[in-house]
Amino acid sequence: MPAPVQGDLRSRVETHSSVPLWRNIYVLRAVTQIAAALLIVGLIGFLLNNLFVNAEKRGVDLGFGFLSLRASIKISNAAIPYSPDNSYFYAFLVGVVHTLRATLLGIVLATILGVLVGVARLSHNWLVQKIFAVYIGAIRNVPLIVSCYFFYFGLVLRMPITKEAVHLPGPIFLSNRGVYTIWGEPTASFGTWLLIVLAAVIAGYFVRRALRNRETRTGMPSYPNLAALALLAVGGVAGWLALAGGGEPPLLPSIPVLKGTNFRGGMRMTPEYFALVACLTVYIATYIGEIVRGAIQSIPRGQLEAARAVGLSEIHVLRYIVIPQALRIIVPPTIGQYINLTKGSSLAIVVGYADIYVVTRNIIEQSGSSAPMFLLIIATYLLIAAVYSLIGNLYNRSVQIVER
Amino acid sequence: EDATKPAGYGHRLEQVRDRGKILCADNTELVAWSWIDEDGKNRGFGPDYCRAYAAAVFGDATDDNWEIVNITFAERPTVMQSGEIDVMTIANTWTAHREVHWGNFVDIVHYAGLGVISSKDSGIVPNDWQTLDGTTGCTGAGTNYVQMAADMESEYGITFELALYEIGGVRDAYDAGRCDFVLTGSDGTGSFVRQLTRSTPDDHNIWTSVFGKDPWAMLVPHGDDQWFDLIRMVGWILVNAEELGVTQDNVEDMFANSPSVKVQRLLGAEGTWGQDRLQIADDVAVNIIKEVGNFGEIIHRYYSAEAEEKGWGFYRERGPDNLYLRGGLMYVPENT
Amino acid sequence: MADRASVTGVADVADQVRPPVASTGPLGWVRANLLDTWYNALLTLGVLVALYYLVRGFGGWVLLTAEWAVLTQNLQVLLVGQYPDEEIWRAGAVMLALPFVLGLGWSVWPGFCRRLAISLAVAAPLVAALPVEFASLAAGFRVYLLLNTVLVGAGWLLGRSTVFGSARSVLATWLVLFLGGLVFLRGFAASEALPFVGTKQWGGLMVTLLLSQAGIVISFPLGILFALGRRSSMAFVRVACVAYIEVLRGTPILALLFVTQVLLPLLLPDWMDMDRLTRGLVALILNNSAYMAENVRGGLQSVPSGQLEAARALGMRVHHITARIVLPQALRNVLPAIVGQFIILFKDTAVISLLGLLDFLGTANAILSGRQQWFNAEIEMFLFVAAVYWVFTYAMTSVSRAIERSMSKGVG
Amino acid sequence: MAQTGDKANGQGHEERNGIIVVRELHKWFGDFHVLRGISMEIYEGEKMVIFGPSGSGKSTFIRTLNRLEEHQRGDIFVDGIELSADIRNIDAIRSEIGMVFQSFNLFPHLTVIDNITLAPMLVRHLSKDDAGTLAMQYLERVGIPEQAAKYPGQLSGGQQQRVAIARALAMQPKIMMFDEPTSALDPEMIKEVLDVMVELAESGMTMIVVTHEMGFARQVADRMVMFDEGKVVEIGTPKEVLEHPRHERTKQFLAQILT
Amino acid sequence: MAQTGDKANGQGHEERNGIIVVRELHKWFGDFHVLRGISMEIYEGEKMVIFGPSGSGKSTFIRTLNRLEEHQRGDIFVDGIELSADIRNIDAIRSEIGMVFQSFNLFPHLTVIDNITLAPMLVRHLSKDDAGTLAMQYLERVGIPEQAAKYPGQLSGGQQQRVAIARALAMQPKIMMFDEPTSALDPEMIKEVLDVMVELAESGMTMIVVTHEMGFARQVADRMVMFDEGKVVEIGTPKEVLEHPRHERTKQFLAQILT
Ligand SMILES: Nc1ncnc2c1ncn2[C@@H]1O[C@H](COP(=O)(O)OP(=O)(O)OP(=O)(O)O)[C@@H](O)[C@H]1O
Ligand SMILES: Nc1ncnc2c1ncn2[C@@H]1O[C@H](COP(=O)(O)OP(=O)(O)OP(=O)(O)O)[C@@H](O)[C@H]1O
Ligand SMILES: [Mg+2]
Ligand SMILES: [Mg+2]
Repeated sequence: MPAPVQGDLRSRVETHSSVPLWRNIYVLRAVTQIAAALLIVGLIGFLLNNLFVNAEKRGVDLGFGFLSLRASIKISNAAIPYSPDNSYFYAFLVGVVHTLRATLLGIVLATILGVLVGVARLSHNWLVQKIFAVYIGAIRNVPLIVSCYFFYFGLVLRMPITKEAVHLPGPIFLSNRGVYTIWGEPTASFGTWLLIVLAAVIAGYFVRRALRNRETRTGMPSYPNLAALALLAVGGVAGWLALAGGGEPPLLPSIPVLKGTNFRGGMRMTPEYFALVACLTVYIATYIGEIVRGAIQSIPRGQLEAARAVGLSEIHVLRYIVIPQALRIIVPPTIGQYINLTKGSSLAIVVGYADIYVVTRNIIEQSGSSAPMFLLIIATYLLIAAVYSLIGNLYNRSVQIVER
Repeated sequence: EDATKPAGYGHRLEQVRDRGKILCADNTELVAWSWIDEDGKNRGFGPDYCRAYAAAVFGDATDDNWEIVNITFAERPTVMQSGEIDVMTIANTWTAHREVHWGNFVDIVHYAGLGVISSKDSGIVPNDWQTLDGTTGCTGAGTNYVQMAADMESEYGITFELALYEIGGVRDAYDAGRCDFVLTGSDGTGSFVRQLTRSTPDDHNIWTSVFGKDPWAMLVPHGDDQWFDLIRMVGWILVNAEELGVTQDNVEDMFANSPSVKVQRLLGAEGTWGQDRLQIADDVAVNIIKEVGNFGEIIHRYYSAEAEEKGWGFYRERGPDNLYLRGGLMYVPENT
Repeated sequence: MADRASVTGVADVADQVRPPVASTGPLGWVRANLLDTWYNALLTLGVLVALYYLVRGFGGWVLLTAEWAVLTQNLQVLLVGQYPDEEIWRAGAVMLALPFVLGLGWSVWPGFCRRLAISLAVAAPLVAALPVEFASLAAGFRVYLLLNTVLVGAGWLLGRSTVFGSARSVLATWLVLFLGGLVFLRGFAASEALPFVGTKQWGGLMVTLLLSQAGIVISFPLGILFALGRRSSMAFVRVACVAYIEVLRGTPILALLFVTQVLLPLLLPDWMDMDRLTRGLVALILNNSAYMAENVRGGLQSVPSGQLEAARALGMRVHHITARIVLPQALRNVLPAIVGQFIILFKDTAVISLLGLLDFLGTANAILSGRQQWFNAEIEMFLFVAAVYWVFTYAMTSVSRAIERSMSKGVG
Repeated sequence: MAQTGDKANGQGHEERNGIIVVRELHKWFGDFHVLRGISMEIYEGEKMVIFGPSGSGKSTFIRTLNRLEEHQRGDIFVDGIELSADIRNIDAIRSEIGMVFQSFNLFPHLTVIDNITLAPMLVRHLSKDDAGTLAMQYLERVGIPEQAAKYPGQLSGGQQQRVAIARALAMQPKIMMFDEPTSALDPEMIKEVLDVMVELAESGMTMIVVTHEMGFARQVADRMVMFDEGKVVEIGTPKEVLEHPRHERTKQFLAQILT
Repeated sequence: MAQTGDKANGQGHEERNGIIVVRELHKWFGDFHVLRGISMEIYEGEKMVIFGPSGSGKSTFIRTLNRLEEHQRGDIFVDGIELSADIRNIDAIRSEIGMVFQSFNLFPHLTVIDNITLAPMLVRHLSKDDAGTLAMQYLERVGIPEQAAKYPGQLSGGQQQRVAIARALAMQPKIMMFDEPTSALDPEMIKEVLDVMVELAESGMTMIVVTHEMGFARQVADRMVMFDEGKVVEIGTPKEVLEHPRHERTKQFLAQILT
């Protein structure tokens, strides 16, 4: 006998007494469903209707047409080439790139610092353990925005002015106009050199693979990573020397030199960028630290003991037993923290960093089109969050521990 | 009832009366212009104007019938569009775009150009725009200076770095040496930096050369001529009172005793220049001046040596905002 | 027994053997915790040196360099914002609800509230004894601080002796005091005794505390609704709730605040005007209820289906099952997460200062910018602001931790 | 034992009206056909024991009787009320039938007494006092009145199951259903629960019990039903079923569980 | 049974060299004195069963032997190597001793075969192929070669413990230590694990087994040791200890566990 469709009203035809509609559970269910749907649709319709009516009444433009107009605003230190002649939309993209640049760096640094914090919290050294506990307690219990104010106005702006910049070997110059370091200025031969390096990378990849195979085949340690790095270094240096001998080296050093009150040349990280990344890093790292600590602590002691009992060294215990198991626990909540960091980056406005939000504000000031801009901004953040979640889910699926 | 109103007259005045309170948009970050004192009171040039409007509508300004709605610069267009406030007293540069998109600007209360204050350390030569090339400037985020800076660069073929902050941050950043110059109103009114130029005058150059105009004016929402006229009249009354020598102290006396026809007309003895049409008291000028004094007194309250002494503002020369009769640009029609 | 001791012969001796000295006592502790390997010893040394300089530098700054006048001069504004002078007693009275409720809580949940209540009772007189001048706050301020201590005690006694002594009545008392407090602060247009004071004039720490409490009171039930909606059998409701939750969780609070500040007036009909503070509150609630929904959902999932079946078999209706069987268990299971969410909400309220609203942080910023006198007091001000936020957050964190501990002990 | 007289003629009930009447009952989980046409009549005061291999649909069957599961085909009448889409009928039937689960399913956040009084107060609208008196009465009946103020988590499994029985009884149902009430219990506890059930049976309650406690079945059951693959394989008095099973499947199964 | 000849003279090993020699071993956890002067010699090929009440220090004792716990006083020599702070000695000793835990402690993120080959490859530098062959060999020995590709989570307890034994054996240790290897298992599984251990014992491996499976002890042990409160109370052949215990404490304890 085939299964009748679930809840199919026809299968009820056989019932002997007819059920009044208002007591029939199928009817009741359908009615509530429809009522709820109407309520929700009605609410959305109500809001949208108000929006259109009010916008009309107040002469608010809800269209996206303005996005192609000339932006005419200045964005300093744009990460991608930008001029006020570009469109509003392009200016918005500059903001997006700035947000991504700050959050990606923040993610990397917060991860590193977070792991450090997590490990320090597990240290045998009581003092270290406590100091990091105090750090976590101090940072976490204060709103991020307050930390950012403090970082920028209390610390970064109070660094020495450029004339008195702290000169670190490198050279690296620290001042309240940012961090300047030496950098390479590509010359005509730079492309050639890149090709040589690329070739070395490819060769290194194959050498590494070969050595690794040998290692697993014979069990003899063959140092595949070391060999690959050596190859890369040799390739890079040899290519450099050859090109330099034949004319100009692929990169000419660009050293920051103080001219007037600003440094010229070299590579610069603006104080705003620095302050934003720093306050986000320091804040999110406390959360990642606790995640790491929890994950490591959650690995049963028996795992470590079993690994030691078969003679694995402490490094190997860490590499093959602790980290693989801890990572499974660490990654999902850490992805959540990455999303939090990204959202927190909207506080860039506090430190004067031109992120999506700041650029959007200038665009709104100029164009008056707030509704479309905010739709754009929210969509952008949702997209970023979705990408992170996707990566997290893919990872999760790939490392799921198999159970019965 | 609409039929009884002239075309273009709206309900703003009724709304304000029903509400019992006039809402003025401003913020609290600009020394002399608008701030909050130790007792939590809003003070400054903007709030004084708000009080004047309250006195015009309600007869006097109490703590309850005027309110400073605190907004940020970037919120200005949207607050105007939503129509939630009655008049904007924030330090507002009047531009053509804003006139069309934001609302109706009333007469100018402050004349300036987009000027520069640069630090002497920076090597920037005052009034030489080319020397800004390669330097760093600071200015307020979400202001039209951001656009004017772009124009300035293309005009002179220079590039400089521009760091943007909320107004308070501009001063901090410049003070700390984060930037070499500040883009601001040409007499410094628009930024706290003027303050620094007073405490350490030798360290700064205030440029006399300006890049374009930077007129400040109050602003009302589009679409209500009656309200626009009322707000505008308050401004005229303040200036005319100064011209006629009517002050906070002598206004009652002048009202009672002044033989001058012009004074009597201003103070409403005749009641003929349109008070009825605006639905305000005949002696509206008396109420206003009792509340805040005349235009000159307001200026004096915030831009004088005494103000600086008290910490309420700072000293500056009275320039274009002086009366037309004394060589300035404050030129308003008569109350006839 | 005696013959057992002689079996190995050495056992007698063994009983007298003491552990090596270096592994017990303070010395052992230091060795085990600070110096157990050479690199740990080095680390300890380094940390100690750094700590010394830090403490010396910071301590010196706090005691000698810092100018704390910015706080003492502006304390009133920092606490209650622009609330009118002659009505300020109302703000003071409302803020006294906190010590009272804390005192009540102490008698009902000694595990969670005791330390907080005692800390407040002790700290208030200490602050009152500080040798500083609280500028615009009259001498009565010291008495006011002492009142805090008194009210903690009063709450405690009341909670111990009368019908107030149950969790439900503490929560009810708090809710009544909070809502009553709002009305009391606002006053009535027609009233002589309690003249109207609009939210525009509310500010400072008071607003931060009120906002977060209002946020909690409203977003908590909303979050429950959305969580239930997300598990609803009605596809449409489920989809709508998922969309709501995911969109609002993915949007930064700052963007959301700007949207409510700017777009809400456009989304609502003319007759529904909201003041700026309320619009800020709406943003906080939107965001927070989405997170709350996710927390509650976790709790709902932890309630075994057998509970529902048992209730259904007893003939209970859906709303009764939800209210009496499922929710109590679900919420209890995720209580620490919920408190954690309250903490996040509290911290998030600081962001509304960027919209020009004069909450605690906004007031602090306004003070720093408004007068030349305070131009260089940022560090003092931000340290104070951070410290105040820290105290409140820390208090909530410790409550959350105490709850977690008692739950892991399995106390009903 | 008031009812023991019935036992002898387990199948001789035709003259009486079934308090539960099931006709051609079918149920699917998705495409999986769990109940494949079950017809059965259970008489007032009868004790029916259901047994059979795991997955044969025993639990599903009794759960359809009070609409914890929906059936797709066939009719169920309980005390003359048809179990249909009519929400009033569903409510009425649920308050006629008390149910006890394998895993107790007590409400862990309520005390024992609150567990018992909750439904009478909410569904039968009893006052708190009346419900309390009633609850104590049933708690005494199951032998643990002294545990009234404790939380379920503080009780042993056997005590919890007895509270669950008291909770079901407090709704004063005409029929009690038990789904393997003792299989989550330790041996000593099994006995204390079975004792309560025997006592209940002796009081004349109509009972449907899914269990593999054959001792209990022999002592109490009027009839026994063997389920297999969603069908009734064998039905009859304990004597008939246990000692002279007619079907190969029953023999096999009994051989397994009786060792 | 190659080694059974030894059984009779459980204490007559003095002429042979102990592969494990323990002298006056003391250990404290903080102030708590867990091991109170243990001296013992275990000979090559000997099977030593350790038993005693819970908390008597059995686990702690065998865990000090491969430095999973540090001892504070006394000497331990394993196959002539002294167990000191010297990390090289520790590593050497650990690869001499295989250990099997009560709770299996397999690595859940690795397949069975990877669990077994990990240490041989990392520590003994075997090639992957060699390690794999070795692993399959031991998996066959413990009777579950077909499970090689599964994850531990997919195996029954008994199978997991057998993998754990194979994992320890794959390091080709001279000595195997078992800490209550069967006490987390169901009865049928206990048997499959004990069978593997008996087979291992018969192959001549030196074994130290903490267990209360007295059947196993009687069948396999050369000597048995009774621990109590961190001391050795009684030591001797299974016959001596089980049938004629000399000490009251032993009698008591045996009476308890043999019922
Ligand atoms: N909600 C469900 N969805 C899908 N299949 C189900 C569901 N509940 C039960 N089943 C399946 O229906 C079949 C009958 O289950 P049921 O619990 O009624 O068996 P049972 O006879 O009570 O077995 P047991 O003795 O194990 O309790 C089983 O195969 C089970 O897997
Ligand atoms: N890491 C530790 N820290 C403190 N005390 C410990 C630690 N490990 C074990 N102990 C204590 O040392 C004593 C001996 O423990 P041990 O595990 O060696 O006993 P056991 O004889 O193996 O008992 P069981 O049969 O329960 O396994 C116990 O009292 C135990 O509580
Ligand atoms: Mg079942
Ligand atoms: Mg043990």
